[in-house]
Amino acid sequence: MIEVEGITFAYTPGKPIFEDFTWTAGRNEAWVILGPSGCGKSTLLSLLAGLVRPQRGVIRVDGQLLTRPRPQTGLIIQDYGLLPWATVRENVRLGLRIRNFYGADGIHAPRDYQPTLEVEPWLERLGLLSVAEHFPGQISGGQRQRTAIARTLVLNPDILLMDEPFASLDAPTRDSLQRLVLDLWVERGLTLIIVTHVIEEAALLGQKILLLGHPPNQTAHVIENPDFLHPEYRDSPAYRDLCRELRSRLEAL
Amino acid sequence: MIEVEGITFAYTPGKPIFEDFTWTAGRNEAWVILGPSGCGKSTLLSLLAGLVRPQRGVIRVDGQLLTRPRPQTGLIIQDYGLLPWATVRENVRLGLRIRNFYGADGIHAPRDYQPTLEVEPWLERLGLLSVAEHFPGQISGGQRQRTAIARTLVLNPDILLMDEPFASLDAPTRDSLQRLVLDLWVERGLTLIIVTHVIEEAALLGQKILLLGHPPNQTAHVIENPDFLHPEYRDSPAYRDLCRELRSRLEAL
Amino acid sequence: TLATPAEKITIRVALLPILDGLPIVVAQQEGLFKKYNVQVELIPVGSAPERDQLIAAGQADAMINELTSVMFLNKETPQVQAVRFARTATTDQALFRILAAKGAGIQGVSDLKGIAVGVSQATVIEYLTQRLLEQQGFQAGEIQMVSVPKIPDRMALLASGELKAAMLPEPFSTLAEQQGAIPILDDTVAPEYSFSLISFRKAVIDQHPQVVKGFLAAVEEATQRINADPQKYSTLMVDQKMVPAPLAESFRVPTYPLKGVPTADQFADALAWAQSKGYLKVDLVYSDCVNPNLLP
Amino acid sequence: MSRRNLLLAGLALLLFWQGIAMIIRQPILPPPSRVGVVLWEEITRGALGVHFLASLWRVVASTLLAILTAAPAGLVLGQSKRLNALFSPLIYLLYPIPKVVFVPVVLLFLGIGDLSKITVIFLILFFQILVLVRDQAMGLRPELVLSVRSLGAGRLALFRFVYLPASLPAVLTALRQSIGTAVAVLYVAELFATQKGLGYYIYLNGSALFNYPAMYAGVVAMSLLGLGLYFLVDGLEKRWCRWQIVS
Amino acid sequence: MSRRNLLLAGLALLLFWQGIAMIIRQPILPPPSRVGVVLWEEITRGALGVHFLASLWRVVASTLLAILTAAPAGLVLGQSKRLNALFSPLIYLLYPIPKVVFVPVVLLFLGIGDLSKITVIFLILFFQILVLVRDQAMGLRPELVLSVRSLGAGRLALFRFVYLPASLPAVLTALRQSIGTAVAVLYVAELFATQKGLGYYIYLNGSALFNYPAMYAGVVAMSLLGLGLYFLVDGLEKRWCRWQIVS
Ligand SMILES: Nc1ncnc2c1ncn2[C@@H]1O[C@H](COP(=O)(O)OP(=O)(O)OP(=O)(O)O)[C@@H](O)[C@H]1O
Ligand SMILES: Nc1ncnc2c1ncn2[C@@H]1O[C@H](COP(=O)(O)OP(=O)(O)OP(=O)(O)O)[C@@H](O)[C@H]1O
Ligand SMILES: [Mg+2]
Ligand SMILES: [Mg+2]
Repeated sequence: MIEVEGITFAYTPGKPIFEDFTWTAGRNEAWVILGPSGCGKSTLLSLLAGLVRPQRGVIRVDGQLLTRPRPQTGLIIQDYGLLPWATVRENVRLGLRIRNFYGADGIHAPRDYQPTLEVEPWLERLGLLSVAEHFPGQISGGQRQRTAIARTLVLNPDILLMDEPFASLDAPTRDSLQRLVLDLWVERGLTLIIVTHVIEEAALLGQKILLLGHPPNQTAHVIENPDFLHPEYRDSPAYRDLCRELRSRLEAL
Repeated sequence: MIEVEGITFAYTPGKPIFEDFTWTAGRNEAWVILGPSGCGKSTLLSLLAGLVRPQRGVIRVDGQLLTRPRPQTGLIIQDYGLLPWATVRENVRLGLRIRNFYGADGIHAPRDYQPTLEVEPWLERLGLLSVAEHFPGQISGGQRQRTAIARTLVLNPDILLMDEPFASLDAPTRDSLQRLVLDLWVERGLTLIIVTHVIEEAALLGQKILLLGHPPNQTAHVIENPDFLHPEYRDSPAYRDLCRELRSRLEAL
Repeated sequence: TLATPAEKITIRVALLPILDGLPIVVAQQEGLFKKYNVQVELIPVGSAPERDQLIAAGQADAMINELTSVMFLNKETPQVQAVRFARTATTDQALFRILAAKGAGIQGVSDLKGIAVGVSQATVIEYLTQRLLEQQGFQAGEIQMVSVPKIPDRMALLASGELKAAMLPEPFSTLAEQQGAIPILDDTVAPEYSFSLISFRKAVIDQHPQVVKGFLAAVEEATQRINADPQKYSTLMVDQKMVPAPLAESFRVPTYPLKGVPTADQFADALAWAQSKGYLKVDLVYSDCVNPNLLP
Repeated sequence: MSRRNLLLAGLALLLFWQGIAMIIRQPILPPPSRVGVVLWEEITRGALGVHFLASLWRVVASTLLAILTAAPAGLVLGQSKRLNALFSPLIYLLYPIPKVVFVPVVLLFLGIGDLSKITVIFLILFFQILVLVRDQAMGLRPELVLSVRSLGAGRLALFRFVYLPASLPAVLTALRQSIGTAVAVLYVAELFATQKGLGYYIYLNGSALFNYPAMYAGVVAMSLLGLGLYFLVDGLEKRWCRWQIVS
Repeated sequence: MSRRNLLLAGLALLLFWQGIAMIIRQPILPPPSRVGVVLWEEITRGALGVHFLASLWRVVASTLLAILTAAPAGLVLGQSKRLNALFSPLIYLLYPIPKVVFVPVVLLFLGIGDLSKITVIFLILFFQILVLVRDQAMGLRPELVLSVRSLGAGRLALFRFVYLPASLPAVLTALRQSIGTAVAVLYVAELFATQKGLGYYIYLNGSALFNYPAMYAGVVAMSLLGLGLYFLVDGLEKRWCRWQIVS
């Protein structure tokens, strides 16, 4: 359960991105955030991840005030943030090494955390085994993106914040990763918040869709999409209608 | 006219990305390159831009051997390569300043180049005026991508190489930029080579589609798409068929 | 005799802020150099290495140094020649003194046996330490020395007791004594070993002997003036920063030696010492290093 | 660097100094209060101001000279693997030599004036800056270079538009280091053929006159000289490296 | 650094040296051939080897000490704007003070053994490394820090997993600079209460005995000492900064 209560946030004084903005995401919901470029999507994820603090208002996760990154929240940022001096495998291991470094203290790692450095299954699942020893400077854009995804997934998060996680992936890979994320969502009861630009993707991944507009964002426009998991949804008129609606609302902004 | 003749290229010895690869793109054609992540699309663009040299074989542009970047070729790389110490406006001006620096010597700038630093129209056209004084570290992903596009377009290239240029843009912006690029293509007789992952985009932008597979790439698989500019193409069965074909060919790789 | 130099040259003297230079400064200030028709420029230097660098680079023509230094400079070809004493120890006026640290338990000379004395290696200080201790009946193995070339370092080490004993030149030995160190032995017991010299580059002597003569005549007169009324020059001595500040009030202007150069015996002894130490592997000729012919 | 912090740092230093002085109780480390009195006297009645100005000029001249030669050289070496491979053995052979031993040679060629002092400081700074700027330029992200080359930049334009601005922070770091080193080196360079300069002043008072309070007044003046120049560099950084501060 | 280039550099230096020596024709700059002969004699028959080892130990000890203290301190300051604001005035006040004037004070506390010599070199290196590493750590891309914080890293883990490896190249640069400086500083640090070390050797032969060929033999030995250490650092770089070399 994520509660955003009346937050105001601005990078430069006087031009707030969010102004008295309130929004709630329930536990185990799958959200998609959609909006024009520069509207504040990445900013919202940073706020939810606890990386930046709102100037006013509060954010609560599971009832607790968010003041610093929670160990169980996974975030994939837009430009990946891979360590240039570490290989793909080391990058994927990074989160685990940080947890091992602190031990299961409940602040930096969940209380029930079992130390491990096992990442091979994830490398395999994301097709990274062949470049596991490469440095970020030596792999393709899609490989970087998958490294960033793997790095977050190994940590077994209960909230997953993803900033355009599939933007650089080819269609089949993208499909399979979308399926992977949805599977995890179902299996593990994740709360999923995905930023995307692709309307079709929004319709396929979002149980609920949060629409942001040009800053300052003052109200949360939410569109429900209850059937999104239905096996034939992709070919249904409901899907096409939703896509059309999203497109027209975006164009209207 | 771009001629790729029997090139072999490998980053690490023994694992070539291209092997005896031959392919030709005619003047004023619009190409899309499609292929799985890590197949060598970005590499091919670097080769065409003259930034890396093949170990074997040659690349000719307009009959001339390509040994160094041509001033009339515009390239937008996957992670933008914006100068972190320059504002958006300065970044967009960069190419012009380089040309002014050398003067119209035919090597670094076209012979008929007229010195200028005028970039405002492009900033406006790409919606960057409001962030023109920001540094790359202070703008959103989509704004960065648009800065990279603007930086290349101000140079008025005759060959435009774009590596997933619209990946981080919201749907309406993406549509309008796609239209912009196609307009330029028609008006100025550009040769257009666009890498994309989105099958629908490939079908809408590609007069011809080059399909790359897992390395080593030995033959160029080309799919023709002659009707792509037709106004109602997006709703035609031909479009849907092409998308389906592309999807299945990608999945078969 | 008034010298009349053939050509006009300016003698550049590299001058350390030490007492030995007072006659030269007086000669300059009181117009004696002009009187003897020589032009002199005083170039201040901070320490002996800088002085020697200026000489080596030909940027200075004359200096105040020691016999060992002259010998080392002339080891291959004669470069400099000593032309006059600058200062000498006498039976009642010390130039150098061995002091013991407060609380080191050294009361007299005999306690120095086996104690490492802080010296500046390969200089008159080491030579003198050796000769003085030998003269007091020390055997070879009983004389120990440790190299601390800079005077402030030596003083600090002595004050802290890190060094149990050190050889210091005047007026620094007086200063150390003021700060609690105990004087043990000084060169009044054997003044023949202890002197400093005015030296010229040999090239200058060869080309302009008359100028050098004029220079020395002026120094001679200055020396006489100082010796006649030392206290008249005490303010000059302090102004010229030749004595440590804490001694500015109390220190007396010393008596300066009249014209003279080291004897062949003095030279031979210093040479023998340098050779015995391995500092010099060649033989040197007295007349190459000391030139007595320019004195007034 | 706020005024408050500067004051705090100054106070802390004075306290520390006082503490040490009280522990060792020796003339070689007088307490700050005595030094303060002497400092004031030497400024108002003595010639400390003249010494300060002489040193300032030498430090500024040699630092500028060193930056203006070593930074471009470092950029060129950092840019070209070939040149670097060729020159780095030379650098590595020359850097560790104490430049002080070359003083006589410098004197031979340049005489005893200010030029030779500036040259000595310059020689010491040159290699330090060179190595720093070179290493920084070598660490540049290759995609930046590629993207700018694709805009038509050759070696020269890359130098001007990428390597130069990318190395500005390193150059400023080099400048900071150089100021520290240059001021400290005064102590060596101002020992010959001059009666002006803080190096000379400190040496004279410390090593010849044993006037320790005056010597420490000189040390304080040196420290202030460095501090003033640091303020200047921080000002330059605020101007030139706005992107690093903002983002 | 290939052997060929090293040879080339050595040869070029020798030629240059010979040229200068032939121009000035003065004992203060003997030609390389003479120095070579003396060098060989001093190594085989004299004690140059002992001096070399004594200096090597001092340089290595003080450099290690300086790196191990200054690099972490620099990292911490580079990481925390607050701490940096607090401490930089202190650094800027202390850096420009010539550490040589503290020799007597150091001697008081640490005696005349190796420790005081190592401390003097250490004091000189400390600030140089501190400023470099701090500036480098400050320049880190903020998105890297954010992304790693989102993986659960607090201050300590950020330090360990981001700032430390990100600063390794800077630390290596600092190491290179330090070697150069440390070797050069031997000339000052080995002047008191020792009869071993290249600094002592050069001073004795150059400033007391005027045995210039032997002095230059010492200078050459110093240069070689530095060179050897540089090889070590380049080796470390190949190991630790593989990513900078590969990509
Ligand atoms: N500098 C490099 N060194 C070694 N291997 C590299 C380097 N750059 C890329 N590669 C490898 O070459 C292959 C092709 O890379 P390229 O960037 O061209 O892929 P791509 O088709 O653009 O993929 P994507 O769609 O993910 O961007 C990848 O497998 C990658 O790991
Ligand atoms: N560090 C910063 N300083 C100042 N302004 C910033 C900073 N970061 C972002 N902005 C501005 O804040 C706004 C929101 O940025 P944000 O990155 O959240 O957009 P976004 O919705 O993620 O856009 P995109 O889809 O293009 O990634 C943008 O207009 C951007 O210019
Ligand atoms: Mg974003
Ligand atoms: Mg790519």
